[in-house]
Amino acid sequence: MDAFKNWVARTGMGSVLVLALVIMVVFPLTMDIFRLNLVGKYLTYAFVAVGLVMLWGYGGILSLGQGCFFGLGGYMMAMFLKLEASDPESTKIQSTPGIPDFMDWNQITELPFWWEPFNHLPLALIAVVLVPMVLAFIISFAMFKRRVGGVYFAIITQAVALILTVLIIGQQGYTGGVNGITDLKTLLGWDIRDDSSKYVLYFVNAALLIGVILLCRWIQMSKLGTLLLAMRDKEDRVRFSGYDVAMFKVFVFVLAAGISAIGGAMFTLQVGFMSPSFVGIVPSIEMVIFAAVGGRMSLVGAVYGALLVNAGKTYFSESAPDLWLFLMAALFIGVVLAFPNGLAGLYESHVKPWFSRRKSVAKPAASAGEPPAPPSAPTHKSAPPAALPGGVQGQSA
Amino acid sequence: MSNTDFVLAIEDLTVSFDGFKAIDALTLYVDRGELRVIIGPNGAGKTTLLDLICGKTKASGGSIKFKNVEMTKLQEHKIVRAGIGRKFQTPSIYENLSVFKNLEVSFPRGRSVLGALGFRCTDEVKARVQSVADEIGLGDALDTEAGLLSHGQKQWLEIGMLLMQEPELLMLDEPIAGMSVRERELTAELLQRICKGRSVIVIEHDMDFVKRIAHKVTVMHQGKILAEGSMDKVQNDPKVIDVYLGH
Amino acid sequence: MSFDEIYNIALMQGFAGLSLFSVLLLMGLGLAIIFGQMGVINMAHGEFMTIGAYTIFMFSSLTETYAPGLVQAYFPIAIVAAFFIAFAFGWLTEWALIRHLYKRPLDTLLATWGLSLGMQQVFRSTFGPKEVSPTLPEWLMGSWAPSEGLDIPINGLFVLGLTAVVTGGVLLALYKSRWGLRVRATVANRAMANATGINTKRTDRLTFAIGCGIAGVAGAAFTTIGSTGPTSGSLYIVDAFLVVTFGGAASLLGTVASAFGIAQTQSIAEFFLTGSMAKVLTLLLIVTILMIRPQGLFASKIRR
Amino acid sequence: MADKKDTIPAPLTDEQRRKVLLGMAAAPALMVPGVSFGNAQFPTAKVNTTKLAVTDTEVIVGQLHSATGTMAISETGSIQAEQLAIDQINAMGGILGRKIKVIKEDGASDWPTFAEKSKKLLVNDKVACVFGCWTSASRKAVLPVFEKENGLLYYPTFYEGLEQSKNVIYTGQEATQQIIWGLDWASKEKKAKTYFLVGSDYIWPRTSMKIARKHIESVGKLGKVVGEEYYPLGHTNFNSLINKIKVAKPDCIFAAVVGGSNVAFYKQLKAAGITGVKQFLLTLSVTEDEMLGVGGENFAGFYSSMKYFQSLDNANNKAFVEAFKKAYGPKSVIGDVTQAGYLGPWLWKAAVEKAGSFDVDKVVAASPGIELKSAPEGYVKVHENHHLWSKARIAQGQPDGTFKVVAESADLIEPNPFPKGYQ
Repeated sequence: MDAFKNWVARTGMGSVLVLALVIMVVFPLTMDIFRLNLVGKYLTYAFVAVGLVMLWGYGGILSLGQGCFFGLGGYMMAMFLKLEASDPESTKIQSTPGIPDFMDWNQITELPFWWEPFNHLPLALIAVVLVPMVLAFIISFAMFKRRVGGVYFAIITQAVALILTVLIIGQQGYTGGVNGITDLKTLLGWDIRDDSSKYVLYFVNAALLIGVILLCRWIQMSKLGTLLLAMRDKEDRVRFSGYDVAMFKVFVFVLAAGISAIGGAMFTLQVGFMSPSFVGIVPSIEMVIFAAVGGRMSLVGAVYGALLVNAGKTYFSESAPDLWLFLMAALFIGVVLAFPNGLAGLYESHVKPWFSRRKSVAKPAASAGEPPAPPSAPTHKSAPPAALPGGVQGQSA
Repeated sequence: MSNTDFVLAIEDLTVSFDGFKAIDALTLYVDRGELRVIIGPNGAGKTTLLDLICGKTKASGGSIKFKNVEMTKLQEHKIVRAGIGRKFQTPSIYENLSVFKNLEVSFPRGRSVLGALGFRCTDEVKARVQSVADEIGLGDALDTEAGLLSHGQKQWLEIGMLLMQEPELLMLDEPIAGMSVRERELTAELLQRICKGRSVIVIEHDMDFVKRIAHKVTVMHQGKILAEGSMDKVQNDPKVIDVYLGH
Repeated sequence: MSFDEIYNIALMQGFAGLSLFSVLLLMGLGLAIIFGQMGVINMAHGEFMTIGAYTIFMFSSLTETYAPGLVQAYFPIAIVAAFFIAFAFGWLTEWALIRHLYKRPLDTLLATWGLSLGMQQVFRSTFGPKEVSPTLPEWLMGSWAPSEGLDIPINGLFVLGLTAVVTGGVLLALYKSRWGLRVRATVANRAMANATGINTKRTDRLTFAIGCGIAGVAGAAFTTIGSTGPTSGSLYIVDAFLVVTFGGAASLLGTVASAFGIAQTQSIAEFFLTGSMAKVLTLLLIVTILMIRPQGLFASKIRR
Repeated sequence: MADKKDTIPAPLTDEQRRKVLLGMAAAPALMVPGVSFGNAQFPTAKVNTTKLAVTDTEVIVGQLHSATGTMAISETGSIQAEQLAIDQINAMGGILGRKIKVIKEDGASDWPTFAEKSKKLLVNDKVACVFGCWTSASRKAVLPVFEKENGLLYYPTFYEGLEQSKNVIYTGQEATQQIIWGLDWASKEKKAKTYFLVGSDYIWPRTSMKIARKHIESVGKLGKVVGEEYYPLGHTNFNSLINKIKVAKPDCIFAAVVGGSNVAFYKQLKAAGITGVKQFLLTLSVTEDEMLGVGGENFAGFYSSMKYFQSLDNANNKAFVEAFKKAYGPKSVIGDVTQAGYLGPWLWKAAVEKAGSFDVDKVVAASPGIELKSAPEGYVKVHENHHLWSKARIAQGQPDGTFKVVAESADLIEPNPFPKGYQ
């Protein structure tokens, strides 16, 4: 039992368990399917935020183009679903039945060859993860090998997001243009719009998210995780310890891209369409704020961040749409100025000490770190050397 | 040129920044097991020379051969893997990580991406970390966060991190800068211990310290070698005196 | 098509490139100062341009209401006012926000993005969500036709001239004035500059405010060629960053060269390709070149 | 119906007045005979068999537009017009004795938000119908939701066609209604033989230009297309395009540029010497709303093809304009889409009253054939395909930013969202 307790404390698994409990049990029990589906949608953004924790929090690389990968993953999934929805029977009013409606509107008379693989689910699923990762590899390999970093990398990823958006919108015969790929109905004959399927998809999504968090946690705890932190601190030292720093950055960028793509695919499945408005710069930056609000060093925090910001957006845009943008602005500024470690940082600096105080009163010999801690034990210093709100010193590993 | 017995053979090395020749047709040989100290006034090109050897700066011309393998075209991490370790002027350690982690990360295994993912901290690694930590006097401080160490301890830690890699050529840029007298003595002893079985290049200004450790001294000035030989010899070289006192 | 026509089209197309160049340069200039000299990523740059644009709108409305006779003359005054209003807001922004973030460029990016959202909503609440159209003086409209079939847009000439003046002014200020000296010293070595008695905090604030002021001038000038609305400024922001990055952030001349290169590429590509593909091509070219040469066109060489 | 007792006595006089008003409103579909006692005649259980948010005194509808974000520029007019129509209907006593209550949702110019909000309106709020959407993308995003939940959407924007849903009534023009008659007019009145097509790069301009090209080159045989160009949304520099136009020397520039680009396009055209005096230009995308940003002086002399202009000279329109300005200020303007938005609530009212029920299926079934003689644009009728029969009009921009109507189709033009021969 003690061994288990130690393992939980060491790996930060407690917070992951709490999160799993919240999204797999508490939400489904307390929400109707409409709200739950909304939460499911927010959780797909959480994938991007989790990827950003790895990329930005651990790797110190800020990408403003994560929407690209989220969108690509979503598009790959949407392409499969669209082909399934475009069987000759249901598209018989078109001049070329059997191809997606937007192709027909653009005088395309046969399916482009690169759409063909999306007739098969296994190929499509592979493409969901692979295509964004390959793109991420191409971008990042070229840049990191040449030591492009920091702000420049952020600006270039932004340009990439812009290029992809313009391309998708411009090539509407092949991509559905600005409307995106809409009216998706079934997955291998299974109606994804039913309430029952929405439940299933929600749980698949939640399970995938927990899986991704565990994977990332495992990576953080491996030597690679240590190296990422080391690189963020003293990149040259890592390089002159015999590591190919660029490849580690490429790895974490590709990893974040793959994770985002899974989120995108789950988004398509749960929401029923995909459009270029997720590929562009604005959604990409918004996704960064999810991670920032949750705490850029905390995987679990990123999920809460995504949930909180989106819930806030839904709530405030209903009750006070004008106020919403001000609130969003305040969120961006506040999280940077006052809480650089986001929710997780607040938890570490305020909630946790309070817990321990209560504990130590009740049970003087209580070991530290027993309440679920965000899984970022050794490194609760913010990336930048600037001042922190007090009390976030990391304990020894 | 043909192969040599030297561990490091630098010939005709040149680098220029915007026309300014920081290193000018420099030739330098370092023996196996030798502890070489490079001295010279500020701006002589000492640090640039180390940068060139470890690949941080790319040479404009000339050759650097390490164990008869050309290094000038290699990427930094390949040079390190070939067996060259380098300590920076200001202590360059991972302040957020514990001493143990600092040393563990420097262990020369699991250096590829997948290797790092699969790397396990075995008993062998732990034993090695412990022995190096003992060597640098941090054997009791393994769990301390590196940022909390004293300045001197940080310098030692960085040397320890290099020792973890078991380099055949170790380059130290001002290892005793900012150290107390006692720490300097300890460092001198450390250097004498670690130069067994490997070559060491040290850049240093402190002449007492140099005298104490150097096998051979090279004096650099304006990107060139001004004098080379034993400490006594270079100290009495009129050119050297001129450079150090003349302006 | 006759030779004359081809000649005229070539001239006008050349001017089109020149005019795009001046637009890119004018919007990049303020950013080049803020980003290039200070290393601050100001994502709200577009909104400072919008401040300039709305300044023109306010001036034109006021002039029309209270002094209709001066409609022909208000514009230059309004541009100067646009500079000072944007300057004042920039000063305020630096004091309230930017100065806390100098060591954290990526965080500045997020904070200023938040700022831009807030500013957009302020514009929307103040001026309404719809676009507005300031009344421009007659002399700024239409074209100058030196010969038959040759039309040179007057607003293009105006923007070109203004860009020349502003660029010259900035270069002069940066390399000849006390402020410029302080800025360059601060950029080179903040601690040293501080030690020699330069008030680096004040220099920062002034620099940021001047960058914002120039954004305001750009926004004001663009009312002659583009739209004025709450989100108008955001149309320019990505292009502006690319111009500055592509030029090599720390070099003003680089910004000039990069604006010229991008403008010519895009305007020639647009003439021969469709608009969307020209845009994609230009962006791809920039990104590729930046991948090969990450320091941009003009980079100062220093020992790393 | 015990709760009836509380509600009937007080509003009774209102009910009687409403009856009179209803008669005056000349809602032609109103076939309900005899004197009514409002809800007694239309008991909730009868008019609402599908659990919509309809009580004895109230019916809840949704309004789903972008109040924030980039599209707020365009959608504000629709929001205002729909609200105005609803207020007017309420002032006349409501529908089937029930006041309309609106739940406003903000789509925030973000398509998934539209989908999310439409679902909320239909599933949580159980609204009887929704007035909303502006862009095609937002409509495409909500369409599956409306079809799945069997909601009813009144969509006000002129759009590309190629769509016909049981759950949508399209109160704007589909592409052919806006394009074909206008091109024929250009060919006949302006003797245009060569056309240069230019649009923003997305589905509506592209589909519109496709139809235009087909009509110019094969169906209508008006002449030939000498150029076709698309620019990304938000593009602000059109000098190269203008030079291309100068090279091509078209008789007619046929334009569908939108948003911030629109303003830049006209300002730069004018600056390049292409003005209404020298060049014939016909656009599908400049209404009174866009004119605010473009500025009258930049558009003077150019022509716009719409079904409605604020300056239309008829009694319906005069009343409408007056009511609109009273509600939203004397400076407010009314564009084509704003008017189409205004039609939505009235068409719904007529259909509900014809069906005698709020049930979506019954209202949809009752909709084809509904006529609205009181429409500001004149007379409109709902087609079997859920689009409106309406007239086409061409107006010329004036320096003061208004439009002067110069031509009007003689008959109502049949909506044809899937035009044969134009695919």
